[in-house]
Amino acid sequence: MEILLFGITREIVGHSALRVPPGEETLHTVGDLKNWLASRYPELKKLSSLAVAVDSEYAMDDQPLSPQNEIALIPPVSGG
Amino acid sequence: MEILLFGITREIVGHSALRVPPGEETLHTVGDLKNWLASRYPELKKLSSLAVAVDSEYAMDDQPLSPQNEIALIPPVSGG
Amino acid sequence: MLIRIVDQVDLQEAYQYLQAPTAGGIDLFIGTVRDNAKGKNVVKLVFEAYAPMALKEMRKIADRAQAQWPLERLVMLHAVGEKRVGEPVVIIGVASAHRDAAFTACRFLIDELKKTVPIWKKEYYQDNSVWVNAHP
Amino acid sequence: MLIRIVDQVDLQEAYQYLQAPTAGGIDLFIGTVRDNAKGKNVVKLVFEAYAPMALKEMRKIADRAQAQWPLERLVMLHAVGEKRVGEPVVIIGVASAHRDAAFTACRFLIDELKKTVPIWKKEYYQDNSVWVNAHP
Repeated sequence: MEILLFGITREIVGHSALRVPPGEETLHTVGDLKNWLASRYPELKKLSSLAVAVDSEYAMDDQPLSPQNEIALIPPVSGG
Repeated sequence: MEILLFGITREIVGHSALRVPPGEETLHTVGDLKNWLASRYPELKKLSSLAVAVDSEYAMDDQPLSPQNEIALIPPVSGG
Repeated sequence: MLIRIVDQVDLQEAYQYLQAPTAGGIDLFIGTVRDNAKGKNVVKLVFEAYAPMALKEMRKIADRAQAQWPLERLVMLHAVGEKRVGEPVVIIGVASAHRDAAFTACRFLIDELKKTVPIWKKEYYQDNSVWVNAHP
Repeated sequence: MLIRIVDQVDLQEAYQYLQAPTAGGIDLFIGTVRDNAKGKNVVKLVFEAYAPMALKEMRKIADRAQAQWPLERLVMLHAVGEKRVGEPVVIIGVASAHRDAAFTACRFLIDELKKTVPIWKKEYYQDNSVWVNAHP
């Protein structure tokens, strides 16, 4: 499963995309993914907010994930 | 005393300016002028409103007039 | 402030004038000739101004806006003469540090312009013409 | 509607697109790079977008605006990349028969864009830089 990273999340992780090892079979939902990321990158917990987009739509924590989805981290937006 | 005319007042009077004969010594104020005009050009009474500008400022009815002033009729504006 | 009665209003001129390093938001209002009014087909409009007084009144409105909101730049341009459907007639522009003031002041300027500035519009339809607002 | 993520936003492009014979009022909002933010001197901004999702979110906002107000034309252009002080970053434009809808919809579009569209801005000052809004 690959996760696209933008803005400050890209800088925290150090890459513009993050590969979740296939062994991480506990990542069934958006919420699971968030927890997994927070434990590996504690800096993410300091953000004002952190959303996840699944197939370029904002997703709720209980949304299931599959390797076919395009997943992205959405830190607080600041366009305009 | 000369009165500048714009828009529909120019069309009602038929000229872009109107000369008040020097004999009309009763025209001491803006209000006097309005009454004099209304009696000569009854069409003016049908307008939604009719203001008078003295030296390019909106004037009240009790404002005195002198031949040195630049006087203009201001029918309802419709700019923009 | 840039306040003018002109034969043709120019968006690029307005935008150039509104440039300011301290401005984060610019709001521009452009009034254009619509093809219909009260259900009638409009062929053209003709605008006439009492120019010295119109400029004075526009400046008064601009002064009121600048007293009320923190504005960096302010533009009011109004055209006179014959205008066809789609042509711009009036451009109001405001630059401010934040967008709230820009929107609010721009709206104020066009609303007040329509109330007090001695400019008149004659609408020409297929078969007749009328001075807008003249009669109740 | 014209909705784009571009390297440089173009006011003339937006204005051309907003032309409509049925429109009497056009409101254009232009967000520009301000020379200061929270008291610090800004040297430049760098914008980054998750483009496919940003375009989707912009279209959703545009759809909501068109459902709410009678709009003739609608434009949303947002720049990405490095922008210097004074440069335009975002252009929102709306054409409507009457100015009330144009102002209200334009304001709605820029307000909502700032809330939901996945675009990020990094502010560069003399000595450091920060992702805007990232931290509480």
